[in-house]
Amino acid sequence: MTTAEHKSDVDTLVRMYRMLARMNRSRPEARGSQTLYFNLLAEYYTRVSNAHRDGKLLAAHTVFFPTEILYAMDIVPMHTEMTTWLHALFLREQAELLAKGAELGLAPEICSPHRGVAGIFAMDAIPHPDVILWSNLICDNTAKAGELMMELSNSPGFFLDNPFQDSPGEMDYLVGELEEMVHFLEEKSGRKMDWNKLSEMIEHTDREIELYREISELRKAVPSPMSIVGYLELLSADYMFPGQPEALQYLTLLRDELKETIQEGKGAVSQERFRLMTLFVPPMYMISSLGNLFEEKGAVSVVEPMFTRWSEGKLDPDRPLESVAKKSFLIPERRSMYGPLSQQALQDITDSAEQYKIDGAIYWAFMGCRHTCATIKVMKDLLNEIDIPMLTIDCDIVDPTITSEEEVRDKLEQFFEMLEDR
Amino acid sequence: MTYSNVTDKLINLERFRIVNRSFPKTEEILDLKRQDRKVFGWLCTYVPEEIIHAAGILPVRITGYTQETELDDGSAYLYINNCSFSRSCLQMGLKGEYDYLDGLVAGSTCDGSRRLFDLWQHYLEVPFHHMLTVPRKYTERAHKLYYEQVVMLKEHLEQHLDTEITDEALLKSISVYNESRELLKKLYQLRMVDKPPISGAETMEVLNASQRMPKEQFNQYLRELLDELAVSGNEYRGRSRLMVTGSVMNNPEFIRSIEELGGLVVTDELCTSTRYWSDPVDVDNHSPLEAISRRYLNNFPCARMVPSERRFDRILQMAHDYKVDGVISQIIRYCVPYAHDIPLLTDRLEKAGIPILALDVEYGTSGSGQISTRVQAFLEMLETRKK
Amino acid sequence: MIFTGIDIGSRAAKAIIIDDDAIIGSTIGDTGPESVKTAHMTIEAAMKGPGISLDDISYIVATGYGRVLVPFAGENISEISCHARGINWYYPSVRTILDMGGQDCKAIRSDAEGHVTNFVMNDKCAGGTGRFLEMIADVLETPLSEIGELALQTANEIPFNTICAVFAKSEALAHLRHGIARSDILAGLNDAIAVRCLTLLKKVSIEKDFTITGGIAKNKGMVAKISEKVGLEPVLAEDPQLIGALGAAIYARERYLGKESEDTGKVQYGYNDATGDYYITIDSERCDSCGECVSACPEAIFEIVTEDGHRPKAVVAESARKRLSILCPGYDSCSSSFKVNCRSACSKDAISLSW
Amino acid sequence: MNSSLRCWKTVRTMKTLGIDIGSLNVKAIVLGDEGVIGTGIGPPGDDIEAGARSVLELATRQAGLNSDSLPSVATGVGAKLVSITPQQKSITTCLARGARYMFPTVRLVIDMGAESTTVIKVNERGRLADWANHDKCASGTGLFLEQMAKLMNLPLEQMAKLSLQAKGRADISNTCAVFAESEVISHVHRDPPTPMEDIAAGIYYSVVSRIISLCKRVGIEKDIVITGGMALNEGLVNIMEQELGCEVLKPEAPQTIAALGAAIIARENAEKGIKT
Repeated sequence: MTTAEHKSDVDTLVRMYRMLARMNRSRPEARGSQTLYFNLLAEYYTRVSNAHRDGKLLAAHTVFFPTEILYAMDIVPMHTEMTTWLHALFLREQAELLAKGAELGLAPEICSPHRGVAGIFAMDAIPHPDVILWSNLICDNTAKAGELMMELSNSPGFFLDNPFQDSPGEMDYLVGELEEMVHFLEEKSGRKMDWNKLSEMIEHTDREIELYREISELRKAVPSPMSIVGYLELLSADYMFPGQPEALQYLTLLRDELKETIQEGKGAVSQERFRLMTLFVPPMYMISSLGNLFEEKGAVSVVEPMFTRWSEGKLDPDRPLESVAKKSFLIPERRSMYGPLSQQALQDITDSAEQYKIDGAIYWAFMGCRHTCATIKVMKDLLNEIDIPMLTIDCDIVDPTITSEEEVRDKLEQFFEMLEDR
Repeated sequence: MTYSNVTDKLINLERFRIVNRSFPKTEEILDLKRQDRKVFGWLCTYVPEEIIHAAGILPVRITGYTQETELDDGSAYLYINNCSFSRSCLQMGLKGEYDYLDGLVAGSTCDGSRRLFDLWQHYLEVPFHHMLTVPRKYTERAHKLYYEQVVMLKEHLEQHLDTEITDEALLKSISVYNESRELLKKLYQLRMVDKPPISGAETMEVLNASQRMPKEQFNQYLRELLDELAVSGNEYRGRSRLMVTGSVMNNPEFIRSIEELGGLVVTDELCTSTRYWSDPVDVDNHSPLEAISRRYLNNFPCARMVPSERRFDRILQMAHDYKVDGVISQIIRYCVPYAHDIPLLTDRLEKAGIPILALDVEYGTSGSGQISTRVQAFLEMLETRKK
Repeated sequence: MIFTGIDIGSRAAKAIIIDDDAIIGSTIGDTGPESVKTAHMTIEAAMKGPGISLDDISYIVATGYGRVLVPFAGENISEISCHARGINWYYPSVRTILDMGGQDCKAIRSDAEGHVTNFVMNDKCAGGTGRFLEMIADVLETPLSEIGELALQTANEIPFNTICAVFAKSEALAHLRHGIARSDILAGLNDAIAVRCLTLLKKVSIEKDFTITGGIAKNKGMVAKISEKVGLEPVLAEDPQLIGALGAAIYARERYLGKESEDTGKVQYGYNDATGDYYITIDSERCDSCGECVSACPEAIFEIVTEDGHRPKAVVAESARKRLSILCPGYDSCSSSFKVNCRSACSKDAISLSW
Repeated sequence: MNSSLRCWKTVRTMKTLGIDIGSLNVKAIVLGDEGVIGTGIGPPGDDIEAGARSVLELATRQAGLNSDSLPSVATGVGAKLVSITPQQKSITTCLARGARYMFPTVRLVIDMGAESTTVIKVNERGRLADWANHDKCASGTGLFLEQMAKLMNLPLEQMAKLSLQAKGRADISNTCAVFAESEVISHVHRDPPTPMEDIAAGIYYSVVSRIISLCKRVGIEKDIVITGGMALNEGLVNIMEQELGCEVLKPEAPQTIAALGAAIIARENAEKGIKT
């Protein structure tokens, strides 16, 4: 492929999001925060697509990566998994991406987003990254994805080794790793780290975390004000532009909207009948039809312990690097997926079940995510103890060939019927 | 397998077979328990056995069924998408095969094994359980962290047993384990020659036993076995010399199925075999704990470590030393660390002119059915290459 | 001279009988639950045509799932090697083979001699195998032999989400319930399968010429789809399902007569089985027909022959060729127990033993 | 206490229809005050609507009624495709109700159809509490057993009996139903061949232990009721009981339980209708 061609792949994303934003403006009922979110993504991919033209370093990185550091160094981040998902979503190229991954010899048991990432690199469908950054947070897949990406794009790379538990020594280790990465990036980009800028971002990130907590609080309201679609937006805000003013803007706007909805006594769905706990994430490609089904059935996802419940703790702008390290210990995914299966993590499941008055839980069993699915039985047992049923749906978050939409709809309808029955 | 006058009655080999047949409930272990000695289970080669041994405890490695059996409990608890190794182990645990364990020690090596540890703890509470954070790098910083982790394990043990684990005790354990590594190395050197006196399947029996019985006793048996082999005049040879790589695998039947097709397995890159015995603990210029932590982090690496090049280089080196004609990579479904390496490893081996056969298997497979067809075709392919 | 290859597949049992370079008999039948019985029935059926009996056949090679349980076969060779060799007999130009059998699907690369240079096989999933199509065929209540044609009649094929045999079946049922045409369902399935095959092929990298062997190669609809995806017109044997058996037959002849290769006058006698190679090699260039070996060999397996147009040379006696495994203990053992033997006796150093 | 029982007293001469439109069979049940008064089973055929109609004719005729007047509920994969009734309930709910009606003590329903296996947890109030379908690439279905029996040229019952005599047990791969066949084939073609009874045992074990794994996901609790066409296969049920270590309850017409449940729900709805 020529540069022009595969620039266009990312440009398609930009066009798509601009279009979505435009459409929203013409729809009065559309959420302002969503429109903003679409614009933010459009800008994000504009930056990606123009990085080289603007003489900036383009860094491809795996999920849950401390991109604050990149933004502080004026390096353009490209979230590999997200980009692959969106690519698949909008350009309808799941099959091609995954087939490409298979040709490389990647077994179908490997997490599909990462097979897709390998595929998208092999297809050369995204702007060529100048550096590859990856980390073992969140799983073996992210830990192993990097070297293949380096080979395929033949770019230099840095592996950020994120310790498993949280002893003081491990915290020091992570800070040391971050220092080394900063040196690596300074060398590759020829730019020095701007520590003040980083402190500023830490300040933002800290406020963002506060906003996440506030939003989670607001969702306790009956009826609950936020839709399942909003949940996924919420996640990408931290995945893609943490510590950025626009993220702050987005979250603030979202929070105010939710407050408003609550004051008006409205809910995310016109008639709330089932308050659900979502465990892991539903398939990306189903999200809109899922929204419709939830509206139709009066179901709303009120809490996602694995993704939206941040651990207690504050960041300290005066110690930016330590704060970046600390953040990776605060994120919900660390407690629920990456770290050891702690009593704290389990307690949080039952706590949120009660605090949010949920009627049932849906566990999206993503076949590629082994350490998550290993907790299905444990969580089911916990929830059943407090008489809350849990539905498990085998699925794949990007590959529609694993579970057909029909199947999922079927299972959900049965589940709602069952909740009705109780 | 063609051989001239192989005396199948190697007494010491039989001793090892007996241990493996009755494991986990072997006579030795049950005896120890009767004398209320403690027995700990360990989960991965990044767990420093010497420390457990120095505390006067018998460390045994947790392994699963040596057949591809239905994993009803395993799948119900660990779900269907965790590797059949962890499911198989958990199922044995849930069925009470390991009910004698006084402790369980694991490392944060891969998602499968750490969740196995989590669920084992959650559903089968063991009196003592400890998880070491194992860094994925070899940097000085990583060594410092891993050293701290090893110290923490020691202190946790001391506090649990309310005794002190002295440097003397550690040095003693280290020498016992180093001797074992030395003897196993000798055994492997016998396999470098054109007509090795011992087959791959037999070697697997030895290595299984080495992780299931008191080391001192094992060393004695192995010493005697080496003497036996020296005079046995056994000679194995095959159509091709093979190396087995990939996920955890400890089923001699699998190796035998390859060797019955005429491929002689002369070495391997398995955490149950080569990666278990290679590299002694070097106590010359380190404190015992330091020496131990260095050995375990620097040992022949697992696919989890970064950069993988270090592992690839050692594989290529071995392929050269053992005059390997082809590599059989057996990867358990959902063994992500190894599955991810296939594209890179295949490339390295092809450059070195060594063909690789990538098999996707379930843990405990005896290599029947389609697998044997692939292996036979691979051997035929290697032959036509030779001519 | 007559040779036979027998291919006991997972679904179908095939046999081919060749006389020198001509196919004089062949058969295709079902594989029964008892391997040995199946083997006998198959060979009987194949021998009917030319009206011969087992004694007329010089040597038999077995392949396929049931290859180890063919009592009358001299040795067994994996179907992967046999398919490569078989198609080479028809089209030496073939480099890439897609073998679509009853239970598995293989992509094979081979060289000009029909030797396998690389291969991959479908992983632990039956999607896209003959068995899979059988299941679909009876879901659609259409005979297996007709689904190929049927698929070609598609007006607008419907995309299939899965090719997991178990779930594709229920999906097909669902489509049927929604009144979608059988042809469209089939076309959709074939497409899904073809994509999967393409991935297999790309793993071994595709090079011309390309062929499809095995039962499914008779399925026009599937073949059309695959060639569309691969972008190459496959060169097809007249009966692709027999290629495995043919390869085995060719191996049988080769093993029996010894491999004569023009460039070097080396002739190999012997066999190879699961335990290794057992070949006596005579270099006819060097051999001066002195006859030392004839007297030296304790089992007198050598003789001096003169083929018309050739000078006399030492060969392994016809009678001995089939019984070499019994007659010749191999150089190591022989030299230890006897002072002279063929190799040490040969002044021209024209005889060598592989064991 | 059970609402479906309550409505007996309040409602006189109430007759309802339950119809279960499966992928291989349509089943219909007519429920009267005294219990089941009509049963029909038949294939859906090419035209499901017509197939379903003819089956429910069977049932209603047996009950001595004409179908169109009856309050009814439809369930099963095909329920959405027929215009017989607007009332629809999912198969799991219907199974739970039907089993509860047959055996008030039921806590676990194992439904083994030809195509799929479902395990249903019923709470003490007789309501559906949880369920699990068989997962991806599962071989725990009746169809699988039939295919295997065909493969080995044995009648299903014969295969079951054989398996009970087995000394050893053949490994059957635990991944794919169809692929498992090739495992069986290679057992047959092995040298020496694996004994038939061992293969049979392997096959049954692979099916049964998979179903039990499903049960474990929702939690095993007595009494256990086994429904679906495969419940008629005694050999399978025996082995199930062996592996579960307890007796299981078998309704005499196990394949009609879902239809029965549907009929019961129809009755409840009708009753509610009367009340208001």
